[in-house]
Amino acid sequence: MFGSVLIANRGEIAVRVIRACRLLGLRAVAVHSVADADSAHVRLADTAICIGPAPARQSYLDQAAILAAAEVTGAEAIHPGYGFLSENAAFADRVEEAGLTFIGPAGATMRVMGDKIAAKRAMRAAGVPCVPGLDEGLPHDPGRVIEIAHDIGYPLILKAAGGGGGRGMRRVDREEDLLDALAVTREEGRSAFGNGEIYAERFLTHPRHVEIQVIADAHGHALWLGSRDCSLQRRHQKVIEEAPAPGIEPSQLAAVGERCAHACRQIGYRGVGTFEFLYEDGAFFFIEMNTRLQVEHPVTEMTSGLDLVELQIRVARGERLQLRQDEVTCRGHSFECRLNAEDPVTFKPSPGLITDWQMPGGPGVRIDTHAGPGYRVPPYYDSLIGKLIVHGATRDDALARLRAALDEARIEGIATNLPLHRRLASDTVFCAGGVDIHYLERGMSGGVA
Amino acid sequence: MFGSVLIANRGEIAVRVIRACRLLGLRAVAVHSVADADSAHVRLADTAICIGPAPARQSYLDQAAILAAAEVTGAEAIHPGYGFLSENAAFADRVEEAGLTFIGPAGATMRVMGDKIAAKRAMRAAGVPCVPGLDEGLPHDPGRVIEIAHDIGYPLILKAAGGGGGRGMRRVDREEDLLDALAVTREEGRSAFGNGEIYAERFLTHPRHVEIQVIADAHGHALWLGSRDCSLQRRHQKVIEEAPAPGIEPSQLAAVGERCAHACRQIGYRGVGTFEFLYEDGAFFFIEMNTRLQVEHPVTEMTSGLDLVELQIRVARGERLQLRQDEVTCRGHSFECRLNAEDPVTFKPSPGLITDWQMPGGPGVRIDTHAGPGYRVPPYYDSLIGKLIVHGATRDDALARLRAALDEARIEGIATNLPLHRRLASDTVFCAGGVDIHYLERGMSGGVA
Amino acid sequence: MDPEKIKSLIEAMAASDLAEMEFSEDGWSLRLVRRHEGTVPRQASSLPAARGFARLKPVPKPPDGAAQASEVLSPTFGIVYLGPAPGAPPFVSTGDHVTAGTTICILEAMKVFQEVKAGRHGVIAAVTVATGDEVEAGQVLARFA
Amino acid sequence: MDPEKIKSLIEAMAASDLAEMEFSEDGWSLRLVRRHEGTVPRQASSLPAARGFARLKPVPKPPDGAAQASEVLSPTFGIVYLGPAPGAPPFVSTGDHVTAGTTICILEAMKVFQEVKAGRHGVIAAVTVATGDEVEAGQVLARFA
Repeated sequence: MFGSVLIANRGEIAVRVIRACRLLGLRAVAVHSVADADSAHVRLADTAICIGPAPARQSYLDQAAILAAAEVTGAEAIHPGYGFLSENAAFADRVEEAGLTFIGPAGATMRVMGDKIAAKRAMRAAGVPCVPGLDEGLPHDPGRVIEIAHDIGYPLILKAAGGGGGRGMRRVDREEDLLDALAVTREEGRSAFGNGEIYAERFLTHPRHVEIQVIADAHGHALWLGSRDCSLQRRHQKVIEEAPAPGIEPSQLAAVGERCAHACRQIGYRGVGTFEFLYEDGAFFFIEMNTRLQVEHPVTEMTSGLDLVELQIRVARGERLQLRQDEVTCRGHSFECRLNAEDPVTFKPSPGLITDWQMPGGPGVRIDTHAGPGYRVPPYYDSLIGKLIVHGATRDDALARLRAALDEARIEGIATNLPLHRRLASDTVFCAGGVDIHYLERGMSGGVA
Repeated sequence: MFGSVLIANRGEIAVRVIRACRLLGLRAVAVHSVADADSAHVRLADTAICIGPAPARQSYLDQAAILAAAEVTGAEAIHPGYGFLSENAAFADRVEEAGLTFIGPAGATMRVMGDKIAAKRAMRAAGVPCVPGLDEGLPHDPGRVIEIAHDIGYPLILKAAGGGGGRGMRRVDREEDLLDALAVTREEGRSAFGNGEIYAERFLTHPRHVEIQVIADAHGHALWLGSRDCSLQRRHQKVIEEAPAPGIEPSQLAAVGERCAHACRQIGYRGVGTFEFLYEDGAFFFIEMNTRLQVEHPVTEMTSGLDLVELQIRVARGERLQLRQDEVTCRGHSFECRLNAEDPVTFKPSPGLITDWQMPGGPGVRIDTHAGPGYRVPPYYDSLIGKLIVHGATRDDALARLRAALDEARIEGIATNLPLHRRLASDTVFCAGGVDIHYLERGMSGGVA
Repeated sequence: MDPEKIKSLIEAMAASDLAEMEFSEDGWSLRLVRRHEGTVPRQASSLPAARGFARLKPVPKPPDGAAQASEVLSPTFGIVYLGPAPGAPPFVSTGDHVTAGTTICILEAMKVFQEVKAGRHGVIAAVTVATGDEVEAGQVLARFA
Repeated sequence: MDPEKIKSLIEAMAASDLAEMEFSEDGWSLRLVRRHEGTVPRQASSLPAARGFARLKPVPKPPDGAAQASEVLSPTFGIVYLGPAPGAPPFVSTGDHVTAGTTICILEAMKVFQEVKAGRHGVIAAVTVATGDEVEAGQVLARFA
């Protein structure tokens, strides 16, 4: 069992992981780039070490530097956070080869889940509902491709097996466009991801993004910890998340949640993870599994009363989960707003000096951040500067708290998306619950976003 | 039903009440002294009005100025917070006479509860357990006084009926000291509180301070919302509070809680209130009722999931409590540390400029404060600059979170009692639970406090 | 203090589109703030700075009138790239003739790339930054001769 | 960077009673912080100021050596009372002879009252504050002739 953790990340998630280490009495080792020398995670850690210059590929993505930092600081485990190296199976393998604990699933598991076709096949085998379509690559025979597409039905979507995050995808509405679209997508997959394998799925026109949080220990015990709705997105980036997913029968969520926990047992999953689904016309369709902690994990913490990072570290230490599925409850409702350093209208990034920073407090309000007054948002990394999280007894109560909290928040010196969040929190359609993933980009109810 | 609330207070509680107003869509009117012109409650309110110079008796205690401020700003209700005018029955009457709503019980109720003998009599009539002793003033006949004292037993304590907060009390250990002590206490009561009535009670030697939170609407519905332990005190000032009171059977707490709710119905109580008890050798003894919101209300909010200020305002608006007693639950455990601008060893006040202010965040942490970096703590009012509140699944979990949160907190520029809180959060006797009210002043387990 | 005057101020505020109003007389002061309502976004920049809290100097905005400028200024805080790719020749060098619209450099902020173009024609006297430099909004990137 | 050197620094830190250590070489830097443990209180004042966060100037501490001072300085931030009660004559006036220990004024902070006494004998040339004034720590309250 390890007694120290190196956090291979920066920003709010590094702060979040250090807090969990502090809670568990583990020594926290921060790594940082030159640009982050004054950052909160450096200040809060027990040991901090600079691993390279500002650009991420020379610091937070430099596997050798991180392993060297672990060696010299005597860190016994590595927490990857999210982003950066968190879903890099080769890095997980190297960490374990170095005799350290990677706080996450085994590299082999990450490899399966990183291949969209393999993941879909595993999920179908575990009884997790998937989007109609073949769980293998399309053949080269054009006639066979047309037959398969006909069985799936139009509109359908072609996806490169190695793609993700909205890249390597093409929608096809009519049979006559199919073969050309396939050729282009195959070429894209080859050049962008080194993998020309393409699969086809039914294209959903107005789905919601609903996901299931899971956790599994190394002793075959797996639980699902609740649902989240993350449909408010812009360019595949989540903007506001909530738990539980509104307007879906708890019994239906429980049924799909149980399937996810079952899948974890089948694939020998270990750690926290998220099953992402599209939800349309009352049905769930698996899209992918994230084999790491999510940005939006706090909304599940607020409704379940569990500390996901604490549990994640405990299972990585080999502890058995003491929790039974029937002890996992959902109390009230929670929202999370991602606070980004960006223009609320043009979405242009806005790094720079924060001259005034006032966050709300009081009952039902939680702030996760590395920023504060006088913090200079560097231009090298993503624009997330904090998360404003609220909890209320009901969804309406949580929305009222969200509006009050956003009204109180003030950030000066840089542009942020606070005005967008204020607008969303008062948007009648969003407040009614259950908007689809295109809602924000369509411009909400009032006009252009 | 009022649509605007004037908050006749300052500091963190004014901020807390403004947040509840915002949540309920009520217009919040702040009043402030010249010294508080730049304070957070002024900034957060919809309307702010200066009511006088810095000293409290010329501003926050100036009833005429507050009523004038309500008139000119069109405020329809007045929230007194705690301290200042919050337990002033004459003020409550004046507010109602001006046609405004006083957010608290009727002046008549406050008068009964403000007289310790009358309060005790009312409690005994409602079946609330009281400290052994007469619920009427001691007679003037010395022989009768000696008889009564003999029946109560020694050590006993003489209390001026008009006293409170540790003043107007005198412990008597032996019969031969009784009459002299009575004469002195009677004189003190006359000169300090204008009331020479004295009563006698058994003196408890190692009691805990345990209290019951109640709420009652104007329609005869009253509930108890949980217990708190506030035994960690210094000079009758609470330092750390927790909910629920540890080591007491839930069934015993429920029995005394039910008695308190019953007493509220009997006396026609309206609003939030607290029944304070001494708890010794497994028995509860009523000491007094606070007819207002308490500083420590957040620990009850954290464990019950209820917003006490929201409920308080709702019942003041005449709404019926929708909650049933069996829906009031206690989840996990919560602690509150009062952050004071004072030397952690000498307790000397330390007003002045806060040059650095970093508060913890993340799961289970709540901060209620009006302070921040650059805030100048004025020398005119009390030393409370904020409250650090944590919630955990169990008492031990909450303690671990408390230690981690305190470790992360940093306040520079002024002295604060953070070091004392850190020491208490690691004190083995306090961590075991159930220390008595003398524990802190005796110097904790390690030596002098 | 005249209650009627203050009441009329509150009414005047309600009828206006003002965000904030302050008034003082005879030692009394009144401050009114209008909260944003419904879906009308309130621009953060239109808010008054907090009083009594730490305030630091904001970064100066670059001046307008680039057409007449003798310098090319950075429009934003970001990282400079003088050429289109590592190892590629720079967009411009000292002595180069440029016209309005010639790319001077690229600025990166949070993975978004933005070209900085010359605002007028002229001869480049000096490029005052290097690839990888962090530049402030308003900082000089290049000078005209 | 020499891993052995860094390891030995970490060990040296563990064996010492240092609260913080920083080391840098060849572009690497290492910062070690010891957290307080158990019941040992860590004085807030011994902590390093945060880096990268707003810092304001702390109030200057009054200098030592009051015995030689030509002024009486305020020991704390507080409110001045020149006399023992409203309307009562002041403790000292210009021209008064005082000795070490003579009360100059009372300072109030948060309902706690503290007498300020002369540190030496001498003649009061001026009392520089008035009842009700807010004074800073280190501010001059009175001057000796």
